Amino acid sequence: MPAVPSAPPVIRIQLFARYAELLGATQLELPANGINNVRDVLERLRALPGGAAIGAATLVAVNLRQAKPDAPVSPSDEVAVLPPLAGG
Amino acid sequence: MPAVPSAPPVIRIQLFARYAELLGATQLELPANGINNVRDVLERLRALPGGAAIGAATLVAVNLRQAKPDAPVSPSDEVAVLPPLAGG
Amino acid sequence: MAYLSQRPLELNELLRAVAAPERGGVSSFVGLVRDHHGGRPVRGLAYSAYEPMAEAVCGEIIAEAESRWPVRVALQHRLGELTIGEVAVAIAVAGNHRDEAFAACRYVIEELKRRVPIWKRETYADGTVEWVEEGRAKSEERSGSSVS
Amino acid sequence: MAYLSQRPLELNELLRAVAAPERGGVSSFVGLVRDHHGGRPVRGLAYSAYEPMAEAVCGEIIAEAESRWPVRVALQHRLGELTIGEVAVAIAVAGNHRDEAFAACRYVIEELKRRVPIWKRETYADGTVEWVEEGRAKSEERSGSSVS
Repeated sequence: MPAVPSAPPVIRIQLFARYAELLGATQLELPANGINNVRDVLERLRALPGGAAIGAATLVAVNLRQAKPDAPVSPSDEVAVLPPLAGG
Repeated sequence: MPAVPSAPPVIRIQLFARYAELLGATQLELPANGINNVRDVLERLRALPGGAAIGAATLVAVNLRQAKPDAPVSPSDEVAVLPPLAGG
Repeated sequence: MAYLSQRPLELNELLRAVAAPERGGVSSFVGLVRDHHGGRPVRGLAYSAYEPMAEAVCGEIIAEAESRWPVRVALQHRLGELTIGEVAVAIAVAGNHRDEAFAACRYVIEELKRRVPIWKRETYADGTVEWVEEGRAKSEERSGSSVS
Repeated sequence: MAYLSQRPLELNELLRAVAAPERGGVSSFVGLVRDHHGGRPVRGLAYSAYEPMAEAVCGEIIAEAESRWPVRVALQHRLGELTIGEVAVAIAVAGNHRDEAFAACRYVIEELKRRVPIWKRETYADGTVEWVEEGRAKSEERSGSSVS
Protein backbone atom coordinates (compact mmCIF):
# COMPACT_ATOMS: atom_id res chain seq x y z
CA MET A 1 0.00 0.00 0.00
CA PRO A 2 1.35 3.45 -0.85
CA ALA A 3 1.79 5.72 2.14
CA VAL A 4 -1.03 8.25 2.56
CA PRO A 5 0.03 11.68 3.79
CA SER A 6 -1.33 12.19 7.31
CA ALA A 7 -0.71 14.16 10.49
CA PRO A 8 2.72 13.36 11.99
CA PRO A 9 2.43 10.57 14.57
CA VAL A 10 2.15 11.51 18.24
CA ILE A 11 2.56 9.79 21.60
CA ARG A 12 -0.40 10.48 23.88
CA ILE A 13 0.62 10.90 27.52
CA GLN A 14 -1.71 10.81 30.51
CA LEU A 15 -0.72 12.83 33.55
CA PHE A 16 -2.02 12.51 37.09
CA ALA A 17 -2.13 14.25 40.43
CA ARG A 18 0.83 16.55 41.06
CA TYR A 19 2.29 16.09 37.60
CA ALA A 20 -1.00 17.05 35.97
CA GLU A 21 -1.00 20.23 38.07
CA LEU A 22 2.65 21.00 37.33
CA LEU A 23 2.21 20.65 33.58
CA GLY A 24 -1.30 22.12 33.56
CA ALA A 25 -2.83 19.18 31.70
CA THR A 26 -4.15 15.66 32.28
CA GLN A 27 -3.32 14.65 28.72
CA LEU A 28 -0.51 15.71 26.36
CA GLU A 29 0.48 14.79 22.84
CA LEU A 30 4.21 14.66 22.08
CA PRO A 31 5.55 14.32 18.53
CA ALA A 32 6.55 10.65 18.25
CA ASN A 33 9.64 11.54 16.28
CA GLY A 34 12.68 10.76 18.45
CA ILE A 35 10.68 8.94 21.16
CA ASN A 36 11.64 5.28 21.24
CA ASN A 37 11.27 4.33 24.89
CA VAL A 38 10.12 5.37 28.34
CA ARG A 39 13.34 7.25 29.03
CA ASP A 40 12.73 9.43 25.96
CA VAL A 41 9.21 10.24 27.16
CA LEU A 42 10.48 11.42 30.54
CA GLU A 43 13.26 13.49 28.95
CA ARG A 44 10.76 15.23 26.70
CA LEU A 45 8.37 15.93 29.60
CA ARG A 46 11.15 17.27 31.80
CA ALA A 47 11.96 19.84 29.11
CA LEU A 48 8.41 21.26 29.21
CA PRO A 49 7.46 24.25 31.39
CA GLY A 50 6.72 22.82 34.87
CA GLY A 51 8.27 19.50 33.94
CA ALA A 52 11.51 19.83 35.89
CA ALA A 53 9.94 18.23 38.99
CA ILE A 54 9.41 14.98 37.07
CA GLY A 55 12.41 12.91 38.11
CA ALA A 56 14.32 10.66 35.74
CA ALA A 57 13.24 7.66 37.88
CA THR A 58 9.54 8.52 37.69
CA LEU A 59 7.13 5.59 37.29
CA VAL A 60 5.73 5.25 33.79
CA ALA A 61 2.99 2.82 32.76
CA VAL A 62 2.67 1.54 29.21
CA ASN A 63 -0.66 -0.14 28.46
CA LEU A 64 -1.59 -0.26 32.16
CA ARG A 65 1.69 -1.87 33.30
CA GLN A 66 4.73 -0.31 34.91
CA ALA A 67 7.47 -0.08 32.31
CA LYS A 68 11.26 0.12 32.63
CA PRO A 69 13.23 3.09 31.19
CA ASP A 70 14.17 1.23 28.03
CA ALA A 71 10.73 -0.29 27.43
CA PRO A 72 9.66 0.67 23.87
CA VAL A 73 6.95 3.27 23.31
CA SER A 74 5.00 3.77 20.08
CA PRO A 75 2.00 5.92 19.06
CA SER A 76 -0.44 3.06 19.61
CA ASP A 77 0.54 2.68 23.27
CA GLU A 78 -1.35 4.10 26.26
CA VAL A 79 1.37 5.91 28.20
CA ALA A 80 0.86 7.31 31.71
CA VAL A 81 3.28 9.19 33.94
CA LEU A 82 2.69 8.39 37.62
CA PRO A 83 3.70 10.57 40.56
CA PRO A 84 4.72 8.69 43.72
CA LEU A 85 1.77 6.51 44.74
CA ALA A 86 -0.22 7.21 47.88
CA GLY A 87 -3.08 4.72 48.01
CA GLY A 88 -4.09 2.67 51.02
CA MET B 1 -10.29 -18.10 120.98
CA PRO B 2 -11.25 -21.70 121.65
CA ALA B 3 -11.94 -23.73 118.57
CA VAL B 4 -15.63 -24.18 117.85
CA PRO B 5 -16.63 -27.61 116.52
CA SER B 6 -17.74 -27.27 112.89
CA ALA B 7 -17.99 -29.21 109.62
CA PRO B 8 -14.57 -30.41 108.47
CA PRO B 9 -13.07 -27.98 105.95
CA VAL B 10 -13.48 -28.71 102.24
CA ILE B 11 -11.93 -27.59 98.98
CA ARG B 12 -14.58 -26.64 96.44
CA ILE B 13 -13.63 -27.63 92.90
CA GLN B 14 -15.29 -26.38 89.73
CA LEU B 15 -15.31 -28.69 86.74
CA PHE B 16 -15.92 -27.80 83.11
CA ALA B 17 -16.70 -29.31 79.73
CA ARG B 18 -15.41 -32.86 79.29
CA TYR B 19 -14.20 -33.15 82.88
CA ALA B 20 -17.62 -32.16 84.20
CA GLU B 21 -19.16 -34.88 82.04
CA LEU B 22 -16.60 -37.49 83.08
CA LEU B 23 -17.09 -36.84 86.80
CA GLY B 24 -20.82 -36.18 86.46
CA ALA B 25 -20.68 -32.83 88.27
CA THR B 26 -19.82 -29.19 87.64
CA GLN B 27 -18.86 -28.69 91.27
CA LEU B 28 -17.29 -31.04 93.83
CA GLU B 29 -16.26 -30.71 97.45
CA LEU B 30 -13.14 -32.59 98.52
CA PRO B 31 -12.12 -32.94 102.18
CA ALA B 32 -9.35 -30.39 102.63
CA ASN B 33 -7.40 -32.77 104.85
CA GLY B 34 -4.24 -33.80 102.97
CA ILE B 35 -4.71 -31.27 100.13
CA ASN B 36 -1.93 -28.72 100.20
CA ASN B 37 -1.41 -27.81 96.57
CA VAL B 38 -2.64 -28.15 93.01
CA ARG B 39 -0.91 -31.51 92.56
CA ASP B 40 -2.85 -32.93 95.50
CA VAL B 41 -6.13 -31.73 94.00
CA LEU B 42 -5.43 -33.50 90.72
CA GLU B 43 -4.37 -36.71 92.47
CA ARG B 44 -7.60 -36.74 94.49
CA LEU B 45 -9.73 -36.12 91.37
CA ARG B 46 -7.95 -38.81 89.39
CA ALA B 47 -8.89 -41.34 92.07
CA LEU B 48 -12.61 -40.60 91.65
CA PRO B 49 -14.83 -42.66 89.32
CA GLY B 50 -14.39 -41.17 85.84
CA GLY B 51 -11.36 -39.18 86.96
CA ALA B 52 -8.68 -41.27 85.27
CA ALA B 53 -8.86 -39.15 82.10
CA ILE B 54 -7.71 -36.06 84.04
CA GLY B 55 -3.98 -35.97 83.30
CA ALA B 56 -1.37 -35.06 85.90
CA ALA B 57 -0.46 -32.02 83.74
CA THR B 58 -4.05 -30.73 83.59
CA LEU B 59 -4.53 -26.96 83.85
CA VAL B 60 -5.79 -25.80 87.21
CA ALA B 61 -6.85 -22.26 88.06
CA VAL B 62 -6.71 -20.92 91.60
CA ASN B 63 -8.64 -17.69 92.11
CA LEU B 64 -9.05 -17.17 88.34
CA ARG B 65 -5.36 -17.63 87.52
CA GLN B 66 -3.51 -20.64 86.15
CA ALA B 67 -1.55 -22.26 88.96
CA LYS B 68 1.54 -24.49 88.94
CA PRO B 69 1.43 -28.01 90.48
CA ASP B 70 2.98 -26.87 93.76
CA ALA B 71 0.87 -23.72 94.11
CA PRO B 72 -0.84 -23.84 97.54
CA VAL B 73 -4.57 -24.53 97.81
CA SER B 74 -6.73 -23.82 100.85
CA PRO B 75 -10.49 -23.97 101.57
CA SER B 76 -10.93 -20.25 100.88
CA ASP B 77 -9.61 -20.57 97.31
CA GLU B 78 -11.70 -20.82 94.14
CA VAL B 79 -10.25 -23.87 92.42
CA ALA B 80 -11.15 -24.86 88.85
CA VAL B 81 -9.95 -27.79 86.77
CA LEU B 82 -9.70 -26.91 83.08
CA PRO B 83 -9.82 -29.37 80.17
CA PRO B 84 -7.69 -28.42 77.14
CA LEU B 85 -8.88 -25.01 75.92
CA ALA B 86 -10.67 -24.61 72.60
CA GLY B 87 -11.71 -20.96 72.29
CA GLY B 88 -11.20 -18.79 69.25
CA MET C 1 -17.81 -4.21 77.71
CA ALA C 2 -18.19 -7.89 78.53
CA TYR C 3 -15.87 -10.03 76.44
CA LEU C 4 -18.23 -13.00 76.42
CA SER C 5 -21.57 -12.77 74.67
CA GLN C 6 -24.56 -15.06 74.32
CA ARG C 7 -25.81 -12.92 71.42
CA PRO C 8 -24.50 -12.90 67.81
CA LEU C 9 -21.35 -10.82 67.43
CA GLU C 10 -21.08 -7.78 65.16
CA LEU C 11 -17.57 -6.83 64.03
CA ASN C 12 -18.87 -3.35 63.18
CA GLU C 13 -19.57 -2.70 66.86
CA LEU C 14 -15.97 -3.56 67.72
CA LEU C 15 -14.68 -1.37 64.90
CA ARG C 16 -16.70 1.55 66.25
CA ALA C 17 -15.33 0.89 69.73
CA VAL C 18 -11.68 1.20 68.66
CA ALA C 19 -11.89 3.78 65.87
CA ALA C 20 -10.68 7.28 66.68
CA PRO C 21 -9.64 10.26 64.56
CA GLU C 22 -5.95 9.73 65.32
CA ARG C 23 -5.90 6.02 64.45
CA GLY C 24 -5.54 5.26 60.77
CA GLY C 25 -5.23 1.49 60.60
CA VAL C 26 -7.59 -1.18 61.91
CA SER C 27 -6.69 -4.86 61.73
CA SER C 28 -9.44 -7.27 62.60
CA PHE C 29 -9.98 -10.98 62.86
CA VAL C 30 -13.19 -12.95 62.78
CA GLY C 31 -13.42 -16.68 63.49
CA LEU C 32 -16.43 -18.37 61.92
CA VAL C 33 -18.00 -21.76 62.57
CA ARG C 34 -16.81 -24.06 59.78
CA ASP C 35 -18.91 -26.79 58.18
CA HIS C 36 -16.25 -29.45 58.72
CA HIS C 37 -13.58 -30.48 61.19
CA GLY C 38 -10.98 -33.18 60.73
CA GLY C 39 -12.72 -34.18 57.51
CA ARG C 40 -16.11 -34.66 59.18
CA PRO C 41 -19.17 -32.56 58.38
CA VAL C 42 -20.20 -30.35 61.32
CA ARG C 43 -23.82 -29.42 62.01
CA GLY C 44 -23.22 -26.90 64.79
CA LEU C 45 -21.39 -26.33 68.04
CA ALA C 46 -21.65 -24.92 71.53
CA TYR C 47 -19.13 -22.78 73.36
CA SER C 48 -18.97 -22.74 77.13
CA ALA C 49 -16.56 -20.95 79.46
CA TYR C 50 -15.32 -20.59 82.99
CA GLU C 51 -16.83 -17.16 82.75
CA PRO C 52 -15.24 -15.09 85.53
CA MET C 53 -11.78 -16.34 84.60
CA ALA C 54 -12.39 -15.96 80.86
CA GLU C 55 -13.46 -12.34 81.37
CA ALA C 56 -10.40 -11.67 83.53
CA VAL C 57 -7.94 -13.27 81.11
CA CYS C 58 -9.44 -11.44 78.11
CA GLY C 59 -8.92 -8.20 80.00
CA GLU C 60 -5.31 -9.14 80.76
CA ILE C 61 -4.55 -10.01 77.14
CA ILE C 62 -6.00 -6.71 75.94
CA ALA C 63 -4.00 -4.80 78.55
CA GLU C 64 -0.83 -6.59 77.45
CA ALA C 65 -1.43 -5.76 73.78
CA GLU C 66 -2.26 -2.13 74.57
CA SER C 67 0.89 -1.73 76.66
CA ARG C 68 3.15 -3.45 74.12
CA TRP C 69 1.86 -1.50 71.09
CA PRO C 70 0.19 1.94 70.83
CA VAL C 71 -3.21 0.48 69.94
CA ARG C 72 -6.81 0.16 71.12
CA VAL C 73 -8.19 -3.39 71.22
CA ALA C 74 -11.78 -4.71 71.26
CA LEU C 75 -12.59 -8.38 71.63
CA GLN C 76 -15.68 -10.55 71.95
CA HIS C 77 -16.18 -14.29 72.12
CA ARG C 78 -19.52 -15.94 71.58
CA LEU C 79 -20.98 -18.51 74.00
CA GLY C 80 -23.89 -20.91 73.56
CA GLU C 81 -25.18 -22.72 70.49
CA LEU C 82 -23.84 -21.61 67.10
CA THR C 83 -24.64 -22.73 63.58
CA ILE C 84 -22.35 -22.89 60.53
CA GLY C 85 -21.06 -19.48 59.44
CA GLU C 86 -21.78 -17.70 62.72
CA VAL C 87 -19.09 -15.54 64.30
CA ALA C 88 -17.33 -17.34 67.17
CA VAL C 89 -14.77 -14.64 67.96
CA ALA C 90 -14.22 -11.08 66.76
CA ILE C 91 -11.18 -8.87 67.39
CA ALA C 92 -10.55 -5.31 66.23
CA VAL C 93 -7.30 -3.43 66.78
CA ALA C 94 -6.80 0.19 65.80
CA GLY C 95 -3.44 1.88 65.68
CA ASN C 96 -1.73 4.83 64.09
CA HIS C 97 0.12 2.45 61.80
CA ARG C 98 -0.79 -0.90 60.31
CA ASP C 99 2.34 -2.72 61.56
CA GLU C 100 1.20 -2.26 65.13
CA ALA C 101 -2.42 -3.06 64.37
CA PHE C 102 -1.57 -6.33 62.59
CA ALA C 103 0.94 -7.41 65.24
CA ALA C 104 -1.40 -6.70 68.15
CA CYS C 105 -4.37 -8.38 66.46
CA ARG C 106 -2.32 -11.50 65.88
CA TYR C 107 -1.10 -11.43 69.47
CA VAL C 108 -4.62 -11.21 70.85
CA ILE C 109 -6.03 -14.17 68.89
CA GLU C 110 -3.01 -16.36 69.70
CA GLU C 111 -3.12 -15.57 73.42
CA LEU C 112 -6.90 -15.98 73.51
CA LYS C 113 -6.60 -19.48 72.09
CA ARG C 114 -3.79 -20.32 74.47
CA ARG C 115 -5.10 -18.85 77.71
CA VAL C 116 -8.84 -18.12 77.81
CA PRO C 117 -10.87 -20.95 79.43
CA ILE C 118 -13.42 -21.63 76.71
CA TRP C 119 -14.53 -25.04 75.43
CA LYS C 120 -16.13 -26.18 72.22
CA ARG C 121 -18.52 -29.06 71.76
CA GLU C 122 -19.15 -29.98 68.15
CA THR C 123 -22.18 -31.81 66.79
CA TYR C 124 -21.45 -33.68 63.58
CA ALA C 125 -23.82 -34.45 60.73
CA ASP C 126 -24.17 -38.03 61.96
CA GLY C 127 -25.34 -36.86 65.39
CA THR C 128 -22.04 -37.57 67.14
CA VAL C 129 -21.04 -34.99 69.75
CA GLU C 130 -17.41 -34.34 70.71
CA TRP C 131 -15.39 -31.96 72.83
CA VAL C 132 -12.77 -30.30 70.65
CA GLU C 133 -9.33 -30.04 72.21
CA GLU C 134 -6.74 -27.84 70.49
CA GLY C 135 -7.61 -28.95 66.99
CA ARG C 136 -8.24 -32.56 67.95
CA ALA C 137 -11.68 -33.89 68.82
CA LYS C 138 -12.00 -36.14 71.87
CA SER C 139 -14.77 -38.65 71.43
CA GLU C 140 -17.26 -38.29 74.24
CA GLU C 141 -20.35 -40.13 73.16
CA ARG C 142 -21.40 -41.84 69.98
CA SER C 143 -24.96 -42.03 68.83
CA GLY C 144 -26.37 -45.23 67.40
CA SER C 145 -24.72 -48.58 67.42
CA SER C 146 -22.65 -48.51 64.25
CA VAL C 147 -19.15 -47.66 65.43
CA SER C 148 -16.83 -48.19 62.47
CA MET D 1 -16.81 -6.17 41.67
CA ALA D 2 -15.05 -2.90 40.94
CA TYR D 3 -12.14 -2.31 43.26
CA LEU D 4 -12.51 1.47 43.18
CA SER D 5 -15.58 3.11 44.65
CA GLN D 6 -16.87 6.66 44.81
CA ARG D 7 -19.31 5.60 47.54
CA PRO D 8 -18.53 4.94 51.24
CA LEU D 9 -17.04 1.50 51.83
CA GLU D 10 -18.65 -1.14 54.03
CA LEU D 11 -16.31 -3.81 55.43
CA ASN D 12 -19.35 -6.02 56.08
CA GLU D 13 -19.99 -6.28 52.33
CA LEU D 14 -16.44 -7.51 51.80
CA LEU D 15 -16.76 -9.99 54.67
CA ARG D 16 -19.91 -11.39 53.09
CA ALA D 17 -18.14 -11.66 49.73
CA VAL D 18 -15.34 -13.86 51.10
CA ALA D 19 -17.14 -15.84 53.80
CA ALA D 20 -17.95 -19.47 53.01
CA PRO D 21 -18.87 -22.48 55.14
CA GLU D 22 -15.45 -24.08 54.69
CA ARG D 23 -13.46 -20.95 55.65
CA GLY D 24 -13.04 -20.41 59.35
CA GLY D 25 -10.75 -17.39 59.64
CA VAL D 26 -11.18 -13.90 58.22
CA SER D 27 -8.45 -11.29 58.55
CA SER D 28 -9.38 -7.81 57.51
CA PHE D 29 -7.79 -4.40 57.31
CA VAL D 30 -9.43 -1.00 57.18
CA GLY D 31 -7.55 2.24 56.53
CA LEU D 32 -9.27 5.32 57.90
CA VAL D 33 -8.70 9.01 57.22
CA ARG D 34 -6.70 10.36 60.14
CA ASP D 35 -7.09 13.80 61.64
CA HIS D 36 -3.40 14.59 61.38
CA HIS D 37 -0.40 13.97 59.16
CA GLY D 38 3.18 14.86 59.91
CA GLY D 39 2.01 16.71 63.01
CA ARG D 40 -0.43 18.90 61.07
CA PRO D 41 -4.21 18.80 61.59
CA VAL D 42 -6.02 17.44 58.52
CA ARG D 43 -9.49 18.59 57.51
CA GLY D 44 -10.12 16.09 54.73
CA LEU D 45 -8.64 14.56 51.61
CA ALA D 46 -9.33 13.45 48.08
CA TYR D 47 -8.21 10.22 46.42
CA SER D 48 -7.79 10.02 42.65
CA ALA D 49 -6.57 7.17 40.49
CA TYR D 50 -5.43 6.14 37.07
CA GLU D 51 -8.56 4.06 37.10
CA PRO D 52 -8.12 1.40 34.40
CA MET D 53 -4.62 0.60 35.63
CA ALA D 54 -5.65 0.69 39.30
CA GLU D 55 -8.47 -1.78 38.61
CA ALA D 56 -6.10 -4.06 36.68
CA VAL D 57 -3.37 -3.98 39.34
CA CYS D 58 -5.86 -4.65 42.17
CA GLY D 59 -7.03 -7.70 40.24
CA GLU D 60 -3.44 -8.87 39.79
CA ILE D 61 -2.62 -8.49 43.48
CA ILE D 62 -5.73 -10.44 44.49
CA ALA D 63 -4.87 -13.20 42.00
CA GLU D 64 -1.34 -13.36 43.39
CA ALA D 65 -2.59 -13.66 46.98
CA GLU D 66 -5.17 -16.29 46.04
CA SER D 67 -2.60 -18.38 44.19
CA ARG D 68 0.01 -18.10 46.96
CA TRP D 69 -2.37 -18.95 49.82
CA PRO D 70 -5.64 -20.95 49.87
CA VAL D 71 -7.77 -17.85 50.53
CA ARG D 72 -10.50 -15.68 49.08
CA VAL D 73 -9.74 -11.93 48.94
CA ALA D 74 -12.02 -8.89 48.66
CA LEU D 75 -10.67 -5.36 48.29
CA GLN D 76 -12.07 -1.88 47.78
CA HIS D 77 -10.44 1.54 47.67
CA ARG D 78 -12.40 4.74 47.96
CA LEU D 79 -12.03 7.62 45.50
CA GLY D 80 -13.20 11.23 45.77
CA GLU D 81 -13.55 13.51 48.77
CA LEU D 82 -13.31 11.93 52.24
CA THR D 83 -13.66 13.39 55.70
CA ILE D 84 -11.92 12.34 58.93
CA GLY D 85 -12.77 8.81 60.03
CA GLU D 86 -14.07 7.63 56.66
CA VAL D 87 -12.84 4.33 55.25
CA ALA D 88 -10.16 4.82 52.57
CA VAL D 89 -9.42 1.16 51.92
CA ALA D 90 -10.98 -2.11 53.08
CA ILE D 91 -9.59 -5.62 52.65
CA ALA D 92 -11.08 -8.92 53.78
CA VAL D 93 -9.31 -12.28 53.44
CA ALA D 94 -10.95 -15.57 54.36
CA GLY D 95 -9.06 -18.83 54.71
CA ASN D 96 -9.35 -22.19 56.36
CA HIS D 97 -6.71 -21.14 58.85
CA ARG D 98 -5.77 -17.82 60.34
CA ASP D 99 -2.07 -17.99 59.39
CA GLU D 100 -2.97 -17.84 55.73
CA ALA D 101 -5.64 -15.20 56.22
CA PHE D 102 -3.30 -12.87 58.13
CA ALA D 103 -0.39 -13.38 55.71
CA ALA D 104 -2.51 -12.78 52.62
CA CYS D 105 -4.23 -9.71 54.12
CA ARG D 106 -0.86 -8.18 54.93
CA TYR D 107 0.42 -8.98 51.44
CA VAL D 108 -2.55 -7.29 49.78
CA ILE D 109 -2.28 -4.00 51.70
CA GLU D 110 1.50 -3.81 51.19
CA GLU D 111 1.29 -4.50 47.45
CA LEU D 112 -1.63 -2.12 47.08
CA LYS D 113 0.40 0.70 48.60
CA ARG D 114 3.40 -0.17 46.46
CA ARG D 115 1.77 -0.76 43.09
CA VAL D 116 -1.75 0.65 42.69
CA PRO D 117 -1.80 4.09 40.99
CA ILE D 118 -3.79 6.10 43.50
CA TRP D 119 -2.97 9.59 44.78
CA LYS D 120 -3.97 11.50 47.88
CA ARG D 121 -4.46 15.22 48.21
CA GLU D 122 -4.78 16.41 51.78
CA THR D 123 -6.44 19.60 52.93
CA TYR D 124 -5.09 20.87 56.24
CA ALA D 125 -6.89 22.85 58.89
CA ASP D 126 -5.15 26.04 57.73
CA GLY D 127 -6.50 25.59 54.19
CA THR D 128 -3.19 24.37 52.74
CA VAL D 129 -3.53 21.60 50.15
CA GLU D 130 -0.77 19.09 49.49
CA TRP D 131 -0.16 15.95 47.48
CA VAL D 132 0.96 13.19 49.82
CA GLU D 133 3.82 11.07 48.55
CA GLU D 134 4.64 7.86 50.43
CA GLY D 135 4.23 9.36 53.85
CA ARG D 136 5.73 12.73 52.95
CA ALA D 137 3.63 15.67 51.86
CA LYS D 138 4.79 17.68 48.85
CA SER D 139 3.78 21.29 49.12
CA GLU D 140 1.73 22.26 46.10
CA GLU D 141 0.05 25.53 46.97
CA ARG D 142 -0.18 27.56 50.11
CA SER D 143 -3.15 29.68 50.97
CA GLY D 144 -2.73 33.16 52.36
CA SER D 145 0.50 35.10 52.54
CA SER D 146 1.97 34.01 55.86
CA VAL D 147 4.52 31.40 54.94
CA SER D 148 6.59 30.66 58.01
